[in-house]
Amino acid sequence: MNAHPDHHIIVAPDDDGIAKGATLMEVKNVSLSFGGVKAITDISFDVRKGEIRAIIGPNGAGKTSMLNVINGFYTPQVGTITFRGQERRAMKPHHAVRQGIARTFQNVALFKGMSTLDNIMAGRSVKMKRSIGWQMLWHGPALAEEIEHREKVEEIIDFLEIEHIRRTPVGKLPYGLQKRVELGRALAMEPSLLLLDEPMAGMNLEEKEDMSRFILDVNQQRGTTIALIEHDMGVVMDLSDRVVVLDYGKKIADGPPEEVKNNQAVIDAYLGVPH
Amino acid sequence: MERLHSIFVAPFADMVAAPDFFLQVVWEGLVSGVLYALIALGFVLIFKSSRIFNFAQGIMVVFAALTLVGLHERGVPALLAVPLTLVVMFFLAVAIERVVLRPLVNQPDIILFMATIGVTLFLIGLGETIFGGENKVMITSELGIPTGSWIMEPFGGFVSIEQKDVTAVVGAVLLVIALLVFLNKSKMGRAIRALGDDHQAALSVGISLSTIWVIVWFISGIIALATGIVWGARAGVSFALEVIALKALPVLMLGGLESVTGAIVGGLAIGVLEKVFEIYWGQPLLGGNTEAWFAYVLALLVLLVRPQGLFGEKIIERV
Amino acid sequence: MAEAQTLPDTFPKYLLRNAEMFGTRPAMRHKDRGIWQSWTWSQQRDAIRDFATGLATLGVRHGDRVAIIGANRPKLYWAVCAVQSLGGVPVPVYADAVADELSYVLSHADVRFAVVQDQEQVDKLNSFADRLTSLQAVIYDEPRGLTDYDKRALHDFEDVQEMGRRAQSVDGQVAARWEEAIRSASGEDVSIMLYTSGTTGRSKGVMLKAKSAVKAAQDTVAFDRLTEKDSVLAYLPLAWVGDHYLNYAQGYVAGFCMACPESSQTVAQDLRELAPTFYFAPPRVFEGLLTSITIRMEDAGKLKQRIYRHYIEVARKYGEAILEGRSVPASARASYAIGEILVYGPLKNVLGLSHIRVAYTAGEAIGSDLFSFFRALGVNLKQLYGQTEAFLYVTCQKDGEVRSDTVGPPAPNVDIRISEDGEVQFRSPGMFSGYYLEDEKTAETMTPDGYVKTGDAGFFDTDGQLKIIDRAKDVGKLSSGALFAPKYLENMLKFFPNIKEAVAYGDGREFATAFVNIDLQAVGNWAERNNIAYASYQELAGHPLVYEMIAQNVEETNRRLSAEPMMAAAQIRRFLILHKELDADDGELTRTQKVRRSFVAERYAPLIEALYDGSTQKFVETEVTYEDGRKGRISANVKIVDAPVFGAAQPVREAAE
Amino acid sequence: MFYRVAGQYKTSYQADYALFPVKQDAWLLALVLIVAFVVFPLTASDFMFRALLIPVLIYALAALGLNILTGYAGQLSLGTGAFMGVGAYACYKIVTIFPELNIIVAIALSGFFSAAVGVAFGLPSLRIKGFYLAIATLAAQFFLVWLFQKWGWLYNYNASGAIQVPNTQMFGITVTGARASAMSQYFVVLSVVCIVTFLAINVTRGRIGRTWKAVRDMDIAAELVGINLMKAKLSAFFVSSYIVGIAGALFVFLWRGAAEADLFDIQLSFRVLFIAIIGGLGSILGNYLGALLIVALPVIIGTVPAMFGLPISSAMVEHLNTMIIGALIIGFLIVEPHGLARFWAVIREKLIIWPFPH
Repeated sequence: MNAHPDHHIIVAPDDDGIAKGATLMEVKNVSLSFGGVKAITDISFDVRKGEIRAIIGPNGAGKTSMLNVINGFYTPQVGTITFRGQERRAMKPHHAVRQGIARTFQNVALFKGMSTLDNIMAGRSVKMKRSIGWQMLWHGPALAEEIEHREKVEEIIDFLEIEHIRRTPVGKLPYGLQKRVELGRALAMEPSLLLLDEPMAGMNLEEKEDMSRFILDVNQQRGTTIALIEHDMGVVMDLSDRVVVLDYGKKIADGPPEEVKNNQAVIDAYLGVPH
Repeated sequence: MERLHSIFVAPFADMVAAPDFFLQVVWEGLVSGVLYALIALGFVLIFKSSRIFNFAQGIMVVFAALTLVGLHERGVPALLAVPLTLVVMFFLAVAIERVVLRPLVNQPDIILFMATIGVTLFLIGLGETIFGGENKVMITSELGIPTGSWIMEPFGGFVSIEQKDVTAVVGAVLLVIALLVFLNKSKMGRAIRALGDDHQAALSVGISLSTIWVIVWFISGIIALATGIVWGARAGVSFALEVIALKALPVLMLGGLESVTGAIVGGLAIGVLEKVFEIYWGQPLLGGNTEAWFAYVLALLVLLVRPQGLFGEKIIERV
Repeated sequence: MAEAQTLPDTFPKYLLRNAEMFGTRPAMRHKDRGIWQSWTWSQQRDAIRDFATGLATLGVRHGDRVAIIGANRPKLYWAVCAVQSLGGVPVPVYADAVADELSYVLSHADVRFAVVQDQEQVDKLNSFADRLTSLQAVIYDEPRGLTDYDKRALHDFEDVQEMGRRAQSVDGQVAARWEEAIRSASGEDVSIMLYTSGTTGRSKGVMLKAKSAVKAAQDTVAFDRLTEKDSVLAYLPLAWVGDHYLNYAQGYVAGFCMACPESSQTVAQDLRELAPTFYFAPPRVFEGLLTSITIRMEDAGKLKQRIYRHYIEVARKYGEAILEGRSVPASARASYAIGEILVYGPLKNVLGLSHIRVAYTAGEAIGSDLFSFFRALGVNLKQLYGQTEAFLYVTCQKDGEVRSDTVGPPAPNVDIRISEDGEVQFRSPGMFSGYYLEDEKTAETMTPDGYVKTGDAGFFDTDGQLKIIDRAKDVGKLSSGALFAPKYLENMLKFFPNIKEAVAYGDGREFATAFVNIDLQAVGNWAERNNIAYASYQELAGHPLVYEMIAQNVEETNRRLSAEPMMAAAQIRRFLILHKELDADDGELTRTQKVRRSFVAERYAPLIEALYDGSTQKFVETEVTYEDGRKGRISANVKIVDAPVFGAAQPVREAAE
Repeated sequence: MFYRVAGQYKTSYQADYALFPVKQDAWLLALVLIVAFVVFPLTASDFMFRALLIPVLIYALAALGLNILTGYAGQLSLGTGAFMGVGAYACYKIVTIFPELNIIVAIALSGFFSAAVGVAFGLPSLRIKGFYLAIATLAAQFFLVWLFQKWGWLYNYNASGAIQVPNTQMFGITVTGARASAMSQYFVVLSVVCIVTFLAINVTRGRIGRTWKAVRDMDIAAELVGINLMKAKLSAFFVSSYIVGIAGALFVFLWRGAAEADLFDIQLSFRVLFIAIIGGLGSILGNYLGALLIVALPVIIGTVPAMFGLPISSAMVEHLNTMIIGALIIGFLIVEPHGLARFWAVIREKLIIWPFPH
């Protein structure tokens, strides 16, 4: 018999001592190229704590490359990234995770052979510490740790309303649900900064609305700072506090949604006006 | 100091001191290398066209040779036995396409790889059940392959070159040329090459996937027979060859799984290097028989520097 | 019977008793966070005490009405008991009620507080908050999405509990006084107000006295020998009398464990995990189960199908006899035992019915095949007949004396009579004390000598069991003067798995006709197996082969009707398959999924005309409400088909032509 | 049908994480254990122990080790035979250097040597992926076997070049060497296998197991959720090679009694790989089913025709055996690419939802 569970443990990011609204991350003069092909050229912008920051732009504008730079997957040739006051250029992606940056992927990158529960639990690997010796015995500290994290993960499952697919191998899930599981895995990392790579790509209208609601809830209830990439302008405008617009690897606008929406350069980029 | 000398100085001194012997060693290595390259070639063809890591390629060599010899033993004239063996190899290709590839299409790579190991075992069992497990002698002279040897005398020493080895090298070169012509000039050949990149594109040429697979496996069968004859002539025909056939793997790793050039260069390089290493380092310093592992360790070392192999294209990871 | 006198007469009194008697036994479970979170009776008492004292701090007083809105959640059930413990009156409301309905009930009941499940309900309340001046505070269970709401009159359930705990720690006597208030409470107080959904008109608040409610529950708990070792899954709307009675009232009286499902989508799964011992489901649920069993078995291999059919046949022959302990040949008993291993046991296991001791169905007539099927498997399924006004039980069947076409003899201590015009009337311990604020309606429903009019037409058959034909006011006459009982026809049609819903017409007409709704699951599956492509319900409903199939069902119905002297004249001559599913959102069904016949008749008047004017098809356009509340229009050419009739009815048909 | 899961609900995570959340599974395992620990010892002949039971257990253990690397962590290995050899030679050296040491301790220690060698050959996995990695394990395979032949110290410079297992005792009973009885050896093997299996199950279902599976399913994503690929891969090599190593030690010390380098050739690697694949990659149970099949098959092929009066020469048995195993592998891959374990899982699932087909 359990004591009755506390329903209000909200998995919140570590308190990083940065006040809401202050700069959480700053990208300064970043350029990235692959074998001479420029993907990003001299881009600077910042992300403030507690906001939803959108990075938009037409296909091939360098949005995903930008995310890859932020979470350490690519190392820019020029420029720096300052996250929580620490400046860096090169680092391994798993270091980024330890610093509090989590992300999702444009084409869902889940562990297909594992269940929803295991996928989200995998997101907590970094926070689990018990050694292989305890793991072998299972009962005792390893189990206690497993349960401690399971409780957190169950909260996320509850939050994302995916109880009914808890034990389903994610490979068998429809695309929209996979996206949700992936968001769950990122949340499990309790990030300070959550990067979402086209969270609504390939979704129908209803799924998009659901996903928007989850993103807003994550931002409001958990206070997680979010930087997201979207191709679809409409959703982003409703969702985000500030928007950066990229085109051909260059920044062409930056500001609140209404302002960006009326920017001539942005309109041209989206209409495909030749440069 | 002595040890360092024996590793880094003495072998080279020996090479220079007896250049004729060194040439002989290189030649022997080259001939083995040609055979490695041939096996690897059959392998690359299959990998390019169907993404299958065909472990059975080595055993197809033995199976082809065994069939040839077996048919001859049963009274079939040598020159008739060759086309008959080709017929057998053709049906083998058809059978593999029907029984193995078709039902397993779209399975993960490792599953297909395992299936080819299954094919390997099946062929070994089948060959032994039909033709018996004992060693056999290749019907070299019956096939009209010269068996004498030429003695040459460079640098004042002498080098012995067996005529059947020369035949093997010449035959292999002709085979490779024919293959390259086929791949580059014929419609079917282009389809096969395209298949490696894009199934849809290949299909748009208008040839069914099944047909392409049968043809590719059959070509591999032809190469296997050629390899089998040459190899059998050198070492006899038995399933012990299987272990040597495994050497196609490091050759491939070295050359890159998809490169025809890589297979040839890799094969020759490994053939020569392992022989030279064995003679000048292995036997004097390590107790010999280093050919058992040299190729693998070499390939491993190369891969550590270039994970995609010498001729493979650089892999850029994307998310 | 010394003990009987000391038996509690309110549910909070039972709470205190259970916490003492069954302190460590489970009282409540909830599938949440992947496991069955459980609370013992003493934990449940503490949770309720904390909430109740918190409510008191917020100002809930004796007699206050408190709305309870949401799905089956432990906290909402606790709220019910907490409100009762303060002498307040809980008013459960259907969670899927639209804002209009909700606003009517809340303002009619003059509620001062509301305990709701989540943001959805809070939003609904907010949409008419300006009109609802009496509402002082809203308490919610799930905080999700409510972060940015104005919190002045909005409280988290657990915060209220915390308030209660604080009040208790500040004043050590609070808890004791709370218990004392419960012990001294009167059984004459209103225990709960249940709003009947009603097939016509606005819903009415049925007031039930604590004493009566408890007495009724005590009777049926004894009748079915329910104990603290039993368990139930509470999955029906908690505003419905059935849920409140069967799970809440009986649960408190017997001290058994109530379990709440994880969500409405997982009820089947949860039922299977939990395997309760007491189960209630309306006939449509059993029908759905049978349909899904049949469909799933159709995909099974040949051998399995043969085994299945063989042993189901064995069960049909002997199962009920074995269940009722009648004598059966030893060979049949052996065969049934093998069937139990191979088929019945596994089947009950998969459905979550393995541990059922008592199961009831009610609300609608149940087909005899359907009813027997489950009984033959060894599920002790029985029927009861009841009403909100009776606090459920009017009749119920005893173990071993069960029939599908009757609803059983009067329940313990219930007195039933049939009025002169055929209406069933009753007097019972659980009887309601009146409709809230609607004395004239109460008077209309009661006879001068204190019986409740049920509004149902029925009669006692020879062995003393009650048989219900239809709503009394719905029973009509054909123009020939022959009896026309629409529900009776509809039920016969609905017993076919392909027919989900039927609406019969014929009162004052020359002959009977019907609208049919096909069962999308059953027919869809059939279509799939026969390679019939369809994009929508509408397309499938209009398919000629579907019409053919339904025509066979109607023909079979007519053949059966022709065998019953009283009903033979009312055979169905013409029918059509409706182009849309009847839907509660469009007002065509009640929230409890009963057809509103007159509303449907009005809405589809042109179709009814077409049924009688001999046309073979009719174009109609209909407004529909989508799940999210948006409206749209759909249109269709509905085909109308003649059906053959049998026996005595033949001449009428010629006359009609 | 026999799996009645209704009413088996969990009220705590502890219960949810039980080794067998479903009662019937626990009963089934209890039954298997009773057969293994009681019924077989009472009924089996020496032939049965030596030809069937002991090798099945040892092969299953080796396959379990390989499965952790290939099935769970997704790193293909073709060098299992050589790693078994490392375990066997290490154990031999430990026993000769410390003759007083309990044989079980010696076996447990020898695993660390194979684990260390495994990690060394696993290092390339950080750079090389997929089939290319197979070359690293092949290099290990051929190099190590060559080393077993050439490095006389390993076999105490025996003239024969072979290692000979000495007689050792445990609790006064001879368990290794020529004088050991089949049954005592069986019990030792069975106990070791049971314990290792239990520990392996625990590791694979917890954090580390998840880490391995994540690397297997998508290594880039694994890295981006903060998993250290190097740690994950090397720990898989370590654990895998450890288990393979003690399987190798058991192989020589409690079954073969003596060994030459050739015993650990690539054929052995393949046999273990087949067991893992036919049994089912990414499963623990599969290793036992696979081992049973691969070990029992030649025994069956050898005895069945004789029972029908069709004597077959032993060479022919071997040929047929090879052919049938080849055909079986292909057949299994086509019918159920995920092996016998999945096959059982499907049957179990069918029993649970019986009589429904899905």
